[in-house]
Amino acid sequence: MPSLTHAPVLIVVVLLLAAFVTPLLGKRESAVNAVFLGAGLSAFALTLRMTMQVLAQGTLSYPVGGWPAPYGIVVWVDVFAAFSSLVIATVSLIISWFAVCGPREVRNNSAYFTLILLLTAAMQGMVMAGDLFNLFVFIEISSLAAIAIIAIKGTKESVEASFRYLVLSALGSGGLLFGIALIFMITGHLNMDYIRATLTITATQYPLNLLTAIGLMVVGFGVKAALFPMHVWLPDAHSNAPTASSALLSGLVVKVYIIALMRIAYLALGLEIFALLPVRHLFLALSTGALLVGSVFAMVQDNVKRLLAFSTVAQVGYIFLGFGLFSQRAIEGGVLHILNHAVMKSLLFLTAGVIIQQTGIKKLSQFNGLGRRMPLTFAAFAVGAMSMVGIPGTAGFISKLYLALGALDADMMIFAVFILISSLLNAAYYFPIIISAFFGSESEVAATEPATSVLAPIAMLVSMVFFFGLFPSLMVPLVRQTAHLFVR
Amino acid sequence: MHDMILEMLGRVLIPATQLFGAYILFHGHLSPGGGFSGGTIIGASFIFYSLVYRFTAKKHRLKHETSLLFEVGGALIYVGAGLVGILAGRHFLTNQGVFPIGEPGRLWSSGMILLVTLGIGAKVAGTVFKLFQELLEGGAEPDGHH
Amino acid sequence: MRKAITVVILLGIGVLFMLMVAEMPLYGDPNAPAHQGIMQKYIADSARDTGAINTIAAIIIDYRAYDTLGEATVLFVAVVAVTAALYGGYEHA
Amino acid sequence: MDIIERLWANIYYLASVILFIIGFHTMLTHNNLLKKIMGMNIMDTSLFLFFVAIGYIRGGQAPILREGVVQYVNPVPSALILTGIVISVSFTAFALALVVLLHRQYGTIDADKIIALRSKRHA
Repeated sequence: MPSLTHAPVLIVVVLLLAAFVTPLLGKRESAVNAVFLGAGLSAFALTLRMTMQVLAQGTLSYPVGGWPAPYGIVVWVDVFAAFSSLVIATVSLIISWFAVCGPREVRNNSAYFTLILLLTAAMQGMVMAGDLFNLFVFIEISSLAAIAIIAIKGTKESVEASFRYLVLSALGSGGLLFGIALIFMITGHLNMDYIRATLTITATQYPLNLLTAIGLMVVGFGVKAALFPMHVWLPDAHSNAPTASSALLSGLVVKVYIIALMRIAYLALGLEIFALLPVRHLFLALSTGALLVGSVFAMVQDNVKRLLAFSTVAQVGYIFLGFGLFSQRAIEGGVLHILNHAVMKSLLFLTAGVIIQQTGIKKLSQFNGLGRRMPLTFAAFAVGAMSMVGIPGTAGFISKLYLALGALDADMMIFAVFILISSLLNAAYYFPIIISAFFGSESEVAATEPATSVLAPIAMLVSMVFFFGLFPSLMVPLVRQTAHLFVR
Repeated sequence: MHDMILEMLGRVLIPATQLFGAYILFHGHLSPGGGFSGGTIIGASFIFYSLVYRFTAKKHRLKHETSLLFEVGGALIYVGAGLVGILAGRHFLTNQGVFPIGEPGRLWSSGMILLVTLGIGAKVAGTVFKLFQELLEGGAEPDGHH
Repeated sequence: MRKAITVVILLGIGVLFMLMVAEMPLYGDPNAPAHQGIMQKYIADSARDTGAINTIAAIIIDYRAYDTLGEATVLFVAVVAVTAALYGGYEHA
Repeated sequence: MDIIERLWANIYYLASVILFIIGFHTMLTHNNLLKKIMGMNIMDTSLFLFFVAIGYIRGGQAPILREGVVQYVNPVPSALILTGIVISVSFTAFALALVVLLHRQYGTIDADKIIALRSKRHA
């Protein structure tokens, strides 16, 4: 079938087409929902098929426009891209489902869904890009759409948070574009493969240019991925967005930039240059800071969504830690954490959104007793929290285990200790919530469970948390081959 | 409010601007210019039109649907041109061998490039005008318009 | 105090950038690496490959047309985002 | 002095780098939201200048193919810049829309005052 070989662009194009058509449908809500979910489903099916193909045949490269590598744009789908693309398609589909069925927080769903479709398309394009400038274009689409799905809520706080996000994001984009310009200047190529080949010749001639380019890119991506200490925009932005946006932003958007940065590292720069520079040690230092600072700040929050947002800062640290440790198992842990954190953080944000919607309570200090009123919702929240802490049997345990083992492999015991400390801190702020919700004094708030259709996507995420916790072997081939891209 | 001078100027300048924009659009593959510049010029003529009539006369007002149609139409032309490549058994956004390329240097040449330039032109004209309109009307307190 | 720190940081970046500029390939040099890569083929073949004598048009809408699709999408995002932010959607239209 | 000579030869690169720093500074330190947006635009413009300067070749002509031209400038950076400009326009438009909204909600476009208003509401 011809369409299957075209999957790398068709995934993006299907989502884009749906986004272009949605505004035309106007107020016909059922049509908008159908197009929205239909596009998500078809993208998911295409991604699944493409991942199988990548596992069977190895890397796919798709020359857009039929122009071969250095002249045209090549979409480069290796195992890492296939894995990321699958994570994005799966998690965004479930969040889209929630956005359709869940409580309505946005005045106009048609524009909201258009933006979500555009965001998903951009993320898919980003993780598969094989061309530096193409990557930049998708980064910009996703940045703009990510800011827009915060501002769409229209409250004072969300508009202010999104403006701050926009300013920092534009700074990051500036750095990125500057970095790309410098790399083009010293190589004359935009295709990542050719950049790597040319850099082996020209890097010694222009060392300072290359160094600055890498520094600018790390800062640019660091701002967008909320790497400590460039995370200042994240708590406000993620906690003031509509529920589905928070889940998308914390679950996927932040990680996509890490994926893009790592793809640049091994595709465009080459691991030799990456190993020569102290980038790894920078990652180690910053991610440790993120682990501790994110967790400590999360402890003192009273607003449930802000707590979850600070926890995201810490979890981004875990992923960077995996790439900083740079041993086989550490990278496997970091890559697995991209999936696991996407699932559990979306779960937590969606349940938190449902709780806020049903009770009107945002403050953790008023949660006591609510668990007995809404047992299903709080049970789902508890599952997400346990996975965050890393209780065996949940998804979070697996990635933390791999990270800790990877730290031992890399002869850096100290980071295993940091992971343990951070997990204990996680326990210290998640467990009191659950305990007070279920066993606290009786609440006076009249709260009821939401409709079953709202709980269905949440149940899906709960089952995924357990599924990836109990059968981690399912993702092993993808993750192991991804780690082999870095460690040979 | 009605401004005689503006209106007379507009009568001359608006068609001239649009003609110039169309020229830039159609010669995108032959001379400096193309979809983005031509589209912006045409969009500017719409903006001038709005300024001349100052949003007073409702019948003179360009509707939001119109600019939206321009937008979406342009984008769909682009994606459609890309899909033609796949349907023809080649790659997404293939020009050579799918569209008639013609003789370089002639107006009707370069296949997909001309088509897509026109699509982009429509899209950009729609975007420029719509952004202007939204920012202008959004600045005022919502007056329950339409 | 804050001002002083900002000035110091900016001066540091400035000095780094200045050293970098001094290291760059010379402006206008035909042998600079930027002109050795993909450029030659575009100049030589674009008329034959795409039928457009404007090489830039050939690059943006043929060789690198996927980028330009993304570019058109950015504009679309901007319009949807502005409309959504100011009115919460298209409903007023 | 070799370094001075090289800087003089690369004066366009130097100018764009200086503009970049000016934009960066404006964006981070100014309180007026509109000035922040201006800073963003200065920064982007400096990058456009940088890209176009990369593409220049001594004695080169605009890359419109025609008879009797020996040397064309590099068309690739110019093509990339077009994308950059469009992205910058989109960001600016959206940022302006947010400023309009902020002004409607807080009645000011000064970042410090907005923060003060916000914390007063919380207290």
